[in-house]
Amino acid sequence: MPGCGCEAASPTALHGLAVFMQTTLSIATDAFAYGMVLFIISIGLSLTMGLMRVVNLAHGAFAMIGGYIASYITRDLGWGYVPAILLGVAGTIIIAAPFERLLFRRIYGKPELLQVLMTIGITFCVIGVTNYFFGPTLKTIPLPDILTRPVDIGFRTIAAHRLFVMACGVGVAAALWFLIEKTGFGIKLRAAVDNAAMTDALGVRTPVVYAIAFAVAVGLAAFGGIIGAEFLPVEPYYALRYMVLFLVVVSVGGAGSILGTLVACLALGAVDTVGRYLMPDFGNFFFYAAVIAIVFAFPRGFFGRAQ
Amino acid sequence: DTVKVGIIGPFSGPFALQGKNFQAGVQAYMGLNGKSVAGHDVEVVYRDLPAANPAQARALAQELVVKDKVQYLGGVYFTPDAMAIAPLLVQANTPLVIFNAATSAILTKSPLAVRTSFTTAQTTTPLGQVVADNGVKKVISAVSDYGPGIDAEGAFKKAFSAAGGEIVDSIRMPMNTNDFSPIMQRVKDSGAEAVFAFLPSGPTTLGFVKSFNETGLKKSGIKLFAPGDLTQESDLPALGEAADGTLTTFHYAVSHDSPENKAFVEAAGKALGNPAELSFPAVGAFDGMHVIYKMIEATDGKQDAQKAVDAVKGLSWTSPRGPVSIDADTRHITENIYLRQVAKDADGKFINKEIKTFENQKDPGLAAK
Amino acid sequence: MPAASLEVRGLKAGYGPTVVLEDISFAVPAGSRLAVLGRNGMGKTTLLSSLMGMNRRYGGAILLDGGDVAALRSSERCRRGLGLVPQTRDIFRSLTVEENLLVGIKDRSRGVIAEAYDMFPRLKERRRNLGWQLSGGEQQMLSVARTILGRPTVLLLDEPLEGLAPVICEELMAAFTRLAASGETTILLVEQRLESALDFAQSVVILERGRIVWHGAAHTLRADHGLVERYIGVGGLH
Amino acid sequence: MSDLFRVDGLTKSFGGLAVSRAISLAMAPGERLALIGPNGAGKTTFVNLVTGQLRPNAGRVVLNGEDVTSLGAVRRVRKGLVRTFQVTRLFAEMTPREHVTLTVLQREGKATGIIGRFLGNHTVAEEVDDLLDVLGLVEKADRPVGEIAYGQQRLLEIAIALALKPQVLLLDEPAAGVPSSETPRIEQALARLPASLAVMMIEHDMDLVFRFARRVVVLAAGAIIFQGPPAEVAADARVREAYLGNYANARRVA
Amino acid sequence: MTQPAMDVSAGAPTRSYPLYLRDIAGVAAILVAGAAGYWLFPDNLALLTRIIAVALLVLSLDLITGYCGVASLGQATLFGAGAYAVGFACVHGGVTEPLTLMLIGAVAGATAGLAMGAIMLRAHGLAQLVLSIAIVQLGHEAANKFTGYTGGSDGLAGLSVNPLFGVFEFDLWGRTAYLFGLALLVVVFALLRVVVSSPFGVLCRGVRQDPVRVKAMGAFVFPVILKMFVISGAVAGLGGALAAISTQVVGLDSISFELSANALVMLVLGGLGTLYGALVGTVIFMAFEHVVSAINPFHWLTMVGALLVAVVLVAPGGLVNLAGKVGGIGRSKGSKP
Ligand SMILES: Nc1ncnc2c1ncn2[C@@H]1O[C@H](COP(=O)(O)OP(=O)(O)OP(=O)(O)O)[C@@H](O)[C@H]1O
Ligand SMILES: Nc1ncnc2c1ncn2[C@@H]1O[C@H](COP(=O)(O)OP(=O)(O)OP(=O)(O)O)[C@@H](O)[C@H]1O
Ligand SMILES: [Mg+2]
Ligand SMILES: [Mg+2]
Repeated sequence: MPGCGCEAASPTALHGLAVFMQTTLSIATDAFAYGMVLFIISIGLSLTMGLMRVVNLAHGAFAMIGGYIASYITRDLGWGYVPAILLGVAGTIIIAAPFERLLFRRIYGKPELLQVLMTIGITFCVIGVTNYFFGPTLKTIPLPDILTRPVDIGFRTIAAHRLFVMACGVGVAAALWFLIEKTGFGIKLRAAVDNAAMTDALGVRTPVVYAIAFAVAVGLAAFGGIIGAEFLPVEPYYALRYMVLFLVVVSVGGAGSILGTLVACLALGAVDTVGRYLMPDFGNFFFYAAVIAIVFAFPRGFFGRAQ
Repeated sequence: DTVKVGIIGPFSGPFALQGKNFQAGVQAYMGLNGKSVAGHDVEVVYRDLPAANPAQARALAQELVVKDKVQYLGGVYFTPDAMAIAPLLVQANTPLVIFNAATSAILTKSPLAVRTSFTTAQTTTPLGQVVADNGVKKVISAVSDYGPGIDAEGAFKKAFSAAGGEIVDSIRMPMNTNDFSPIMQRVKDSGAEAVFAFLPSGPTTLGFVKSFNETGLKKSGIKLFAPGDLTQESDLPALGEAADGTLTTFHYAVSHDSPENKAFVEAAGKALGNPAELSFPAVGAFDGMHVIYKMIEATDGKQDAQKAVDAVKGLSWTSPRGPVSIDADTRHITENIYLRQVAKDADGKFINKEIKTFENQKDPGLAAK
Repeated sequence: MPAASLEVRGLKAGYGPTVVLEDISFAVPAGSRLAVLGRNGMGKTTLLSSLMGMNRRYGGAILLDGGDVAALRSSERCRRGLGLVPQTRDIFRSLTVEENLLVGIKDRSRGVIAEAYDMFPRLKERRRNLGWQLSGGEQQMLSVARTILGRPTVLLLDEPLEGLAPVICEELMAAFTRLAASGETTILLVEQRLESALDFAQSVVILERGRIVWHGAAHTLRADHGLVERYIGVGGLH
Repeated sequence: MSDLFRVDGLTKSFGGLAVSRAISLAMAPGERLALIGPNGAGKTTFVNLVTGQLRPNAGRVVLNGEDVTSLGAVRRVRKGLVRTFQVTRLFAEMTPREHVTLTVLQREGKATGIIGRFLGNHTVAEEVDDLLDVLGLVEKADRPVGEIAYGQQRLLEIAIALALKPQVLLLDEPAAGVPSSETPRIEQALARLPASLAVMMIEHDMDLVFRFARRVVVLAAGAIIFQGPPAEVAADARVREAYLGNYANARRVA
Repeated sequence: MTQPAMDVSAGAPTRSYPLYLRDIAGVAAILVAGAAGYWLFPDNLALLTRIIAVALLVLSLDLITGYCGVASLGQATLFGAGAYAVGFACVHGGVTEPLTLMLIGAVAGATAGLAMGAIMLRAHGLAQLVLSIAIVQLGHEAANKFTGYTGGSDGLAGLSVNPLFGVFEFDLWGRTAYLFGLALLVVVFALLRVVVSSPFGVLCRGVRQDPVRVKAMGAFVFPVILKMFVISGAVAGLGGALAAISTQVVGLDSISFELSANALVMLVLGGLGTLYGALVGTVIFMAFEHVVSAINPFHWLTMVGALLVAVVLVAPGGLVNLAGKVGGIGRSKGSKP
């Protein structure tokens, strides 16, 4: 454990302080990176839960499908990382489309628990099918060299792909915010969620709006699944393994709020990282105690949409 | 006549890979040794128990015994499940051959339980000497925070201290850790020369090893030692480069060089469909079936659990993992533990390459208790 | 777009298994004004929402300028010119006033919103507020404005004056009258205040237990107190 | 002090918007008061402040000489400060009978018993039948509220409020959505209330207001701009400009 | 004038009280089904006992979710509290009398219910759901940590329970455990029917639909739901106790998110807000799972998933209520100023 460096300013104390500062910065960087990974994987779910009001527990399943496609493209076909991302996202949307038409469409606007039932069912099916076709082993998505290199950020080095993930997180947040808050599509989507029948009566083709929103959410899931695979490796059980994590992060942030999700991811990422550094034995205690504390302080999540 | 054997294992869910290996081991054995023994046909019934769940384990065992009329129970991946089944055995007049569940104490819960896998203490203990032999004085231990992890920590501490080393810090990592960088930061801060790690096979091992590399620990010369769970063969294609050079101790490597193993790997690989999925639970199952066959032979197909168990006490044979025997007192398997290193084989595939053998290791865990 | 005519033939509708309306037939010429009257729970709301396609239809035709829209979903009916101000207002609670108005605009120019603000200056003051924060009357104004911005050729108004201050009621009725007079809109009005309804409408339909029991000119009804007493109840007219 | 109920300097703003500006008002037992005002004047907010759904920024609410400002909504109801909602708030899956029975049981302190029958008590059942009858809800008494017409739901709102035996009753647009043919029911129900009770009604239906109220208070932009007997309301220029418009003239003609 | 069409349904969905006849029939049906299970599947009694234990958990969840509108993904906390209390009392405290152990389980569950309710009622909707998850995860973590008392991930083994009434042993065939469980279920079910049709039960339904309205009726919301949490905790605790006694091992799975999630799935599958739904959902789900996993131990999960999806499509109101409406978590979409 680093010295705290709070005694008199002797040379050793100064050195201790420097080490302490460095460690702190280093942990802070890790916390930030982890938070952004959480963000990029769960933002799609925030969109589905907050804006489409669908508690989509199959979110992880779509992320996983994206991961499998990308893994197939990079490992089996030997193509590059960028086509893997693009085709992974596109492929997942294509695979998800029939789900939307045949299944999800029936649960829009239905009680949350019914949605839970159906999306868990879908998750089970996806897991079963994946296991059947691809086997139960881990699948990796090899990164291009440029992303595997360590990058010197002054006080330490950090893997380039972490920086890449952070940049993606910021980009996605901004784009999504614009789409939802500033465009006509965003307004129609929010209206449809609020009162689908009335929105329809005002001439908005709500099924189309929903289908597009669903595609965006699924695309984001796949995107997150692919570029987050370094942290949450792709395997058949992925969807259930991380379900709680996604659900917690999104809800703490306030479903539907991009800023809220971002803050929640960073906060919980920080608690997790710091907890695991200081007292790893009680890492999970910290995490869930923080969840409870945050919910107590913000019963609607950080920036929950008013209900 | 037909003798039925009920196998309980995680055939679906997050541990499906292990269950699949159970089945592969069983099928490989029956493929190589025939589906009947001493004139008795052997029929295997599989029951799925996806995660540790003692109530369900008990219900499945009961059903297998009472309804399916199996004469032998086998399998069992998790300790609590074995604990739940053990008290039934005497009444059921059925032996239980444990293919995996690795806590020492299970065998004390019933005189009819036999184990053909390993215990964590058994595979870990030789590592203490290995680390010391590598010239390492200060080690930090990082284990997953659950039963086997704690067993591993204890066994390693004891062995390493005995070899004159010092454990500078022990970390217990929550099971669902996704980002290991804070752990690595602690490793860095601890000033240790090496890390002793125990993680159950699966996605977290990948995260751990990657993080170990990414944070520059590997480059800075810190060594990584672990029991073989960390570098299970089925994870190696994914772990690949990241784990290259890691030293582990374990009772079985798929690459083990012997005719018995060659035959086993081929048969089990075929049973799996994808040979890359083969890993240690298969060999536990394979030898478990051997024990069950011997039991059937000894009882001539009659249901007599005590006689069956007595018949295999002290039994020794050559397993794919090397020479093994069943300890007459503990009913646990005595086996070689190998020191292995992750390396590429001739085809450029990553394997656990055996570099040293610790012969005839018993379970030190029981001795401690 | 000029006002459209509306004709309903043998409409039978309800909710789920419940049939509320039966054998409803009437016609409204383009540009005219029809009041739908009837006691509490007689099916007035059900009639308007059935015209809009928001509940279950068992049979019958709804002809808009001669084209049957009965099989279309409500968004398509809206695009063909039907517009509804529902009794429950159905403001989008989580959208701001301005966003509420934007939902109904079909052509993309946001400039038209100014029209709504001209009609209800109060809304302009509250334009950044969320729907749920509005007072009851403000919600009503918003609901009316939102539908009118869609430029319906047949406008269905379900008790639009409910909860509005008398000054505003007057202005609103005047606005409706102007709208009808402009020849751009045919209006169906459900209204509890008989007087306002009769002042406004040219013809009247009275519903009782889901059927049309009287159909005629407004002045006939006004003149016949017996009729009013029978179908609307005492206290209808002062 | 003869006031049954009094508010002093009640003030509330949402962000920058002052919705109640130092409203002071007193009601004596037996008072029949109408609160009118343009849309968004702050009438519902006033009711929310009085009944405890909202906390005021400043000011006091006094009932029977007791300062209830710090009490929560539930305690105020138990002390007799009862309201109806402008937009009905009912249990969509329950029947009117269940609504009223539950309310009566609650008033009697029997609503949280885990043994005992819900509809088994005869005196309660009689009272419930009586209330449903007064408001003309007998016919729909056993249908889920979600399936009865809005106007009838409004009547049920009032039945629930009456079942609480209030001392001060605040009715937020009780007649909105109730057809004029049914408004007499509301008036009848109100007429049967004990004389000791103070009733405040918010309404945009001026006919009803003028028939009901002995005193009219006009609220505009969060402040009281007029109070006095109904006869004088229509004469006040400010009220006419802010609220009534031509109504006064129209009425004379009618 | 002909009778208007809408009168056809006028009297249809009325609820008639008292429902005593229906309740007695319900209890009788459980008894008959239970006896049938005993005779038809004498070799699966351990499974049937497990179903009963889980049914108690699902019933307890129905109390707070179906009746009060508080969805929980952490109900196993209460189940686990009961199970571990029993395990602890038996292994470390030397209590071996089964009825005493059941009582201990119920009290532990009720206490846990009180604490859990007090925490969960701080929030609403999703945040509330997340609180429940956090609570069960903390409980799980604690059970994992305090190895000395709970056995950690190896489980708390070695419960040796006396024969019931000194006569009937909890043995391999599980007859005692099953019949005991069945009796327990019937008693609990009958008591719960009384509770949910009492004024308190109706008030809870009111809270589920619109808490603001309940407050305006002069009733406090918090203590009402908290009370239901305590009752719910006792029921779940009994379930945990039954599981512990019949299995003689308590594992971490008894206080896990997975078990909680399964309970919720079974409840929604059967239908919310009727105690029958909880029972039907549990039996169907577990029986289905058992059968398909025996048929194909490797890929049965797909079948279970398909079952869930099919139920949503065919019977969105839950299996007991094929044609009925869905209760939902019941948060009213009404205004909350
Ligand atoms: N969702 C529903 N399900 C079943 N029946 C309904 C539903 N909504 C309304 N009804 C029934 O339909 C009939 C007509 O209701 P409707 O709301 O159309 O009446 P209304 O004439 O508009 O009454 P009001 O003047 O009170 O608004 C009523 O008897 C009512 O009980
Ligand atoms: N929570 C809130 N946040 C912001 N503004 C609010 C909120 N609640 C009410 N308002 C605003 O306060 C003003 C007064 O609202 P209130 O509901 O009291 O009006 P009212 O007099 O009852 O009107 P009406 O007769 O139309 O019902 C309105 O302009 C409304 O938009
Ligand atoms: Mg209506
Ligand atoms: Mg108001």
